[in-house]
Amino acid sequence: MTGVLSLVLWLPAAGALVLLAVPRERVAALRVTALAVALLDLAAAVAAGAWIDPARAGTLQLVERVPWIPSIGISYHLGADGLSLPLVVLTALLVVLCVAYSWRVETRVKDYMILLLLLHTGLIGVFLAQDLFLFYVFWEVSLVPMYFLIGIWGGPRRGYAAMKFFLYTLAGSLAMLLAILVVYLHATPRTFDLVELVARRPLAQNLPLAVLAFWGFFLGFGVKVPLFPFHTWLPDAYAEAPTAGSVLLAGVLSKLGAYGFIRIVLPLLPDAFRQFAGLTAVLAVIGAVYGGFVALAQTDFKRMIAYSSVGHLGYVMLGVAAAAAAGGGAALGDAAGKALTGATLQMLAHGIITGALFLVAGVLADGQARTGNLTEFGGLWARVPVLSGVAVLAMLASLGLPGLMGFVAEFLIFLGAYQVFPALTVLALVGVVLTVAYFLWAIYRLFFGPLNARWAALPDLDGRERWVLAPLCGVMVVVGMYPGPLVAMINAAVTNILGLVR
Amino acid sequence: MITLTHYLVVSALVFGLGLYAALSRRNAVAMLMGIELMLNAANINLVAFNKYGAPGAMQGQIFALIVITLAACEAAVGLALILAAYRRFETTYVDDLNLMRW
Amino acid sequence: MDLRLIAPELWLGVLSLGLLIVELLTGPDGKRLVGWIGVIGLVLALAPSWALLGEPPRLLFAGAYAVDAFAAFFKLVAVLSGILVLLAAMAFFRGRPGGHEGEVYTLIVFMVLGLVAMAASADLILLFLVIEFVSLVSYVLAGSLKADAKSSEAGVKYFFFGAVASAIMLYGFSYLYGAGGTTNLYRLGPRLASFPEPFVVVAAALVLAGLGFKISLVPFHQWTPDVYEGAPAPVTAFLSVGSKAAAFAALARVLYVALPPGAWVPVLAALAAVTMSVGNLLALSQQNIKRMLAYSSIAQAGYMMIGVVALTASPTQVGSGIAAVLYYLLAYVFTNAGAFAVVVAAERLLGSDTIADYVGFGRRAPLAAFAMTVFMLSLTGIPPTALFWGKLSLFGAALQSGLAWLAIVGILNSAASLYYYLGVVRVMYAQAPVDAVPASEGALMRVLLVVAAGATLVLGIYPEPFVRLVQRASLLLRV
Amino acid sequence: MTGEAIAFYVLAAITLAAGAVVATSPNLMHSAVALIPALLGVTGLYVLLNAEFVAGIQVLIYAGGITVLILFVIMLTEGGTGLRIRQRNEQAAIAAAVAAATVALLIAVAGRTPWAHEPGALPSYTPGAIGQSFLGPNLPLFEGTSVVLLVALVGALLIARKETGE
Amino acid sequence: MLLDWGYVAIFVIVGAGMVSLPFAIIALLSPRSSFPHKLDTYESGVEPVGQAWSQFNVRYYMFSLIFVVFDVEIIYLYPWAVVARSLGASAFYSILVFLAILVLGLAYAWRKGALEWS
Amino acid sequence: MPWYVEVLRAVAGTIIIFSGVAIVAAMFGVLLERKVSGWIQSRIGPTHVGPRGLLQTVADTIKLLQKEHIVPRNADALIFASAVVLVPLAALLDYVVLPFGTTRWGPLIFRDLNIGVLYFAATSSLIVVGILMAGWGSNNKYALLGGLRSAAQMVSYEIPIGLVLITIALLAGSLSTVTIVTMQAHLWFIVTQPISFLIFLAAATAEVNRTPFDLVEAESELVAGYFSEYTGMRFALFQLGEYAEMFAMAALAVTLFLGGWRGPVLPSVVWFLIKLYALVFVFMWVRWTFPRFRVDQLLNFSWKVLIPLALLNLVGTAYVVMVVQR
Repeated sequence: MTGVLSLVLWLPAAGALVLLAVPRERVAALRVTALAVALLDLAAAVAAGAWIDPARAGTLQLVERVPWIPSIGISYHLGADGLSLPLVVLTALLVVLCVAYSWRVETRVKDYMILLLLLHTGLIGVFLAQDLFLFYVFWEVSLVPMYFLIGIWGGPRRGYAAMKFFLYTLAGSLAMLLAILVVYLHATPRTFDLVELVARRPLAQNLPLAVLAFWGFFLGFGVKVPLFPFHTWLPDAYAEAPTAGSVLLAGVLSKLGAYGFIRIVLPLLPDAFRQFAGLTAVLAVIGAVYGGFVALAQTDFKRMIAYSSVGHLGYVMLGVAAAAAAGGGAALGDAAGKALTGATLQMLAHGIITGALFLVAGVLADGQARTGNLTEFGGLWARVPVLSGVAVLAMLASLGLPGLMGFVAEFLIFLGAYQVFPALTVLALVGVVLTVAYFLWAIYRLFFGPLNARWAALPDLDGRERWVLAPLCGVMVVVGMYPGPLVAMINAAVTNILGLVR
Repeated sequence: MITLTHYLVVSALVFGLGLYAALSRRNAVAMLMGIELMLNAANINLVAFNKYGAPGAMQGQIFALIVITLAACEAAVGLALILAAYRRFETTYVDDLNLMRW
Repeated sequence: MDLRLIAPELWLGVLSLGLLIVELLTGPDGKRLVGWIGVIGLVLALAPSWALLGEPPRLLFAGAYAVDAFAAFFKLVAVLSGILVLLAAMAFFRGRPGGHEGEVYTLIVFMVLGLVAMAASADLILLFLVIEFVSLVSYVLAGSLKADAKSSEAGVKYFFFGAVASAIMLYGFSYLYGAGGTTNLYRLGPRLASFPEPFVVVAAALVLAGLGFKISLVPFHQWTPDVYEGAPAPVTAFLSVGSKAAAFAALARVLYVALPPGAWVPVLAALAAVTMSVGNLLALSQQNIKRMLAYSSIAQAGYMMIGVVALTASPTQVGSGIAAVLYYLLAYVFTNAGAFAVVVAAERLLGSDTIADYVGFGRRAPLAAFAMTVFMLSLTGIPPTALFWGKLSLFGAALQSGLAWLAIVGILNSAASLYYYLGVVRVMYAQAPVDAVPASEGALMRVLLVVAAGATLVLGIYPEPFVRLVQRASLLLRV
Repeated sequence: MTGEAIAFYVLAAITLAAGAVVATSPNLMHSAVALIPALLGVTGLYVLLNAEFVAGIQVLIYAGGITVLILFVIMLTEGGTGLRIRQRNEQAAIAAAVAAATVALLIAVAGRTPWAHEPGALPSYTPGAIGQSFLGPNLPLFEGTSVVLLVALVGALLIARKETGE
Repeated sequence: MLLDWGYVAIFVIVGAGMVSLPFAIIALLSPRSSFPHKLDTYESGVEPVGQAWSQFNVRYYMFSLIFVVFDVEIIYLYPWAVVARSLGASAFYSILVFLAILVLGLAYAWRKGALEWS
Repeated sequence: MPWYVEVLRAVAGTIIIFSGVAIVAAMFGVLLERKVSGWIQSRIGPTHVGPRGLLQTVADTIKLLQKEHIVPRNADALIFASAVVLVPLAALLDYVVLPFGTTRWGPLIFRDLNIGVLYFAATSSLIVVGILMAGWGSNNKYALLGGLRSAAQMVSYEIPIGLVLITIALLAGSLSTVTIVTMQAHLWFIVTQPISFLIFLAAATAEVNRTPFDLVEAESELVAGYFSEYTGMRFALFQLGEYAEMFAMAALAVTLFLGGWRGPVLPSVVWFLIKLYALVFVFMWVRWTFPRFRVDQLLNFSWKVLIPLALLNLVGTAYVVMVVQR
């Protein structure tokens, strides 16, 4: 069944066009339309998931391929496998929740919704593109709406944060563009098609160039993840973005980088990646530990989540790096598979969990509390039990409590990575400890202790907010308890990719 | 014996004088005169090359004629601009035309 | 001779002379008629230019004039930019008394004629004549807004930089003639190949001064900010797209056909790097939108030079470098002309060309602001806008010619340029409108903006036909 | 020393001396007037190079036309009042260095390049040859020139004439 | 052919000498007086007022401008004129176009009042 | 011929032409002018010096030689002095290409340059520069204004003259003055080109008519135009330049339209002089008969009448020569 992926991809963009025609005064109509579009898209994504044959989750399915710019070898090539499909569904889900959550946005609703839907298309496109060029285009396209979302609806320092975000990512992605060009120019016949490129691996015989290309990709994806030295845009952007923006930034945008490493760098430049896998792992671990320490020092809820993201994404990258390092050797094949599966699962888990956390933080900051300062809270458990419960659940999931989604992912990562980078993995566990520390402390500061009189009238989650958070909590628990099918699907995909590496 | 090189040297010197005038003068009209010297220097080259390098065809001399023509047009337009600026700024000293930073 | 081969030139000549007559016959209220005739005439000029794309390459007038797809492509570019600029000028003059409206329209069409001829000239004399012709028209246009002292200043400054540059270039031409014994580019090439390198380098450097001036190559760029700021905005648009495109065409033909590749190639590469860096660096701090666009256009010239260098560095694989420049120029025409059209609109609506005054523009003139966003993204090189593909092909050409460092410099610059391009967008949208009364850009301006922004997007979303076009056009006539 | 050589050196000396006055005289009017001997010196060089038609045009256009324009403009603007004003800008020293370097470079290149040193035979009647060329292969130049002249005229008048409202 | 111009050169040199001759005679013959007022600028007998170097009407420039353009046009007609007989009708039409374009310039100047001495 | 003979010939020729012009054109011309003006105004003109006043100009010249020459205090001495040399020299340079007659060895001409009429146009265009220099150098308002006016007028009339020169060159197929005369062996060009002749006459009148002739005595106008400040012999040199130019124009008209030196019976030089003086007489006649033009009328006449007419005439001639006659 071809076409379904295109439907998933373009539905939001079409919805944006429809919104363009709605007068800007009709706020309710705008919101409802946007939500309807997002829901339809989620349905389509789930439908696409249903179409996929789980037995062949390792190979691309639902492939669509039409020439786009044949004169330079670019085609409109979409495809989904066990790696990308969960991410697509995650994206669609988070967008639905964001739209629903954003009911409270009052200013320039029309522009807001349009940008959100455009962002949606861009993100989905990145996960579905099987042509380097298409990939790059969607990658860049997703930047612009996010820039506006931060820049217009963000916090007090939104201008600075938006510009910093855009500048960092653009610099990185231009480096990636260079890498893409290097690969392209050495392919015969010249093509940007990822599948063909992976099959031929044009730079296999030319290690120096492969290294150059690797660094291009590394910068592009590393900034996006973000890896340790490139992470400085992240706290500003996460903290200043409007809540929906933070959710998507943390939930989806940060996955783009890791996804790129897995989807492109690993199969395309395995030798070069292997050469620098150690370095990548070191950076990842530094990120994990550093993120933990800094998160510990934060007083702002959103900033704390932001730094915790740096840490969690460090685990993801540790897994990817381990897979890259192990990739070639048959001995470590199993470890590589575990690490990579764990990394992918961690991406999903982080998306769900951090999304939930940001939503909770948003409820506090955008709602009546009007602040995200942890030190000003306290004793909320009694006052707002539902909110507190959701928050605690998410935090526990995030710190890796067994039975919740985060645990499965982290466990797999460490299991795999330990066989490849034992010392580093142990070091990374320091990060886990830190995570436990700051989350518990945060739970304490927020929900226990004496109730600050200011919050005496703080309302609990209203109906809409409950509906928004409920699916996330559900996923956390369900996947945590019963990860089997999802893990199997992802495992099939990464095994396939690792198979290509060999 | 006067050779091509003699002419080229004279032309280079005239060019240098013109360039110096065009770059160092403050007065617009004086700069224009420097430009005219530069054009003349090029014309000496063209005519000299026509005799020494490429006789037969008259391209060098024709080029020189075209250059003279264009010099006249350039002078006409340039001086008109100078006059227009003079009406506005009451000066023909180029560095006094400084509404915008140079 | 087959008149079809010079049909665009003939038609433009007739058109421009006819416009002058109409200008003379109409009263002060009838000048818009001149503009409309000009627009229609230019649109009609597209057809014969298009037809020439398929002609087998050949030389006319004893080798002085080339008819090839390359020249035909630049005819199209020149005419297109002429149409856009003429429309912008008409919007500019709407309700603005005096100002030599009719003459400006006429001169714009004359300039299109010059640009059309510039890309096709294959003879030093003709080339010089045409370059000077274009220069003369531009000096006049830059200074044509006599009610504005800045325009006068711009005219004078432009004139002096231009005149010095063309005098230097002429000296270079005279050396080329002396060495080759001919003024024909195609006959010069083989003869220069046997000439000592220092000579060729000096001659090339002198020639580069003149053409570098037109394309605002550092260090011949000093005129750019003042002239861009002072000249009437539509004229500035024309300088930035029309003149620049034609100058690149001339440069490509001279470098490729006449000058043997040699020591000056790395020099040119260095100039390209310096040009984009200087342009971007200075653009960062600009307050005035026209000045910002001026420095931006310097930087853009630097990017385009990458293609020229790539073309000369690997003459065997000429396709990629030249095609990249061509695509870039085509995209640049719509993008930059569009950006200046927005400047025109903003000048009318806000009475200012200071970037800070664009606050609330997104609300007051949503279409113009949206178009400006598209143009700014395009100038930065973000997909799916036109210049993205241009940059892509330029960097690709650089990589292919072994100039990876140049591509890297280009990429760093692109990233830096985001700051000031996006700054405009940010001001337009990100801040609360001070005075959010919606204002109308005017029907003409709206059409212009839709066309320019639409073309920028189409070139970005579906570049295939245009890629094919430039690949065909990059086959410069070789003899 | 042949007559040609004497003539050459005399003419070169006139051209350069007058050119130096043009480039450096603090009196604008003197610069403009010195332009005339400089141009006439160049005219003499054209004659030595058997380009008498170009020489005639040089006198007619340059000395009789462009110089008149320049004199007019000097008289219509500050003119001699400029005597009291500094005539050189701050970059004069740099300009001198640039010009000197350029000259040195050009002379070095001109001196080292293996030019054809034997004068060739030009057509016996240059105006005729030029006319044939203009109406033959160089027709685009010929017609193009008229357009250039037209545009220069239109443009210069547009710039120079006073606004009606001014 | 250079001989012709040798003659012209001698004509110029000797001629300049002859024109300057009266100055020598003046130096010998003319009287000197030290009456200071005679060095005054002549202004119809009254004391000179202000600088002579003041600005005049831009109209002078307009005329010389049109003159230069037409003067340049004429230089293209000289070479044409001498070969016109040997060329055919096509050359006539070439020159007709050339002149027509310039006449347009004259018409422009005329219509815009540049030829009026007001 | 050995080179020194050539040089001697050239020097001798130069001296002869200069003296000849000074005597035949300037001195005699001034006298003639005064006589003609007297005749037209029913006066007698100069009578005292010499028989019937014939030596009047000689006396004037001697008087002028004795006058002190004054450089005004504020004048630009260098420019002031060079203008005096430039104007008469430029006027006299015209005579290089004027053929006065013919002899057994060839035409009587200083040098028959192959760009003859172009040379003539070029050298006479230098006079304008001299006049501007004189007007400027004096540092006198009247002189400067006069110089600017004269220059504007002169340049305006150079164009119709140039167009006429081209029309004739077209007919003759050459720029050489001797060839032009030769081509009139059967038919004077005045017959085929009457309009050209009239245009030339009108333009030349205006061109040489650059200051009122009655300024010799400075009677009716106190301000002499660009040479107000020139005294003594310098003043005389300007007069020489003006008369030389007028005679050169007349001589050129003779060469272009009236068959040059050609004529039956009488020696060629005599024919030439007869035609020359006839034309000079016409110049003077016109001058003293017609009311003086205003400046605006003068300029309009050139641009709006003479130049369009000359262009039309040129195109018509070209049509006949290049299309009809082939």
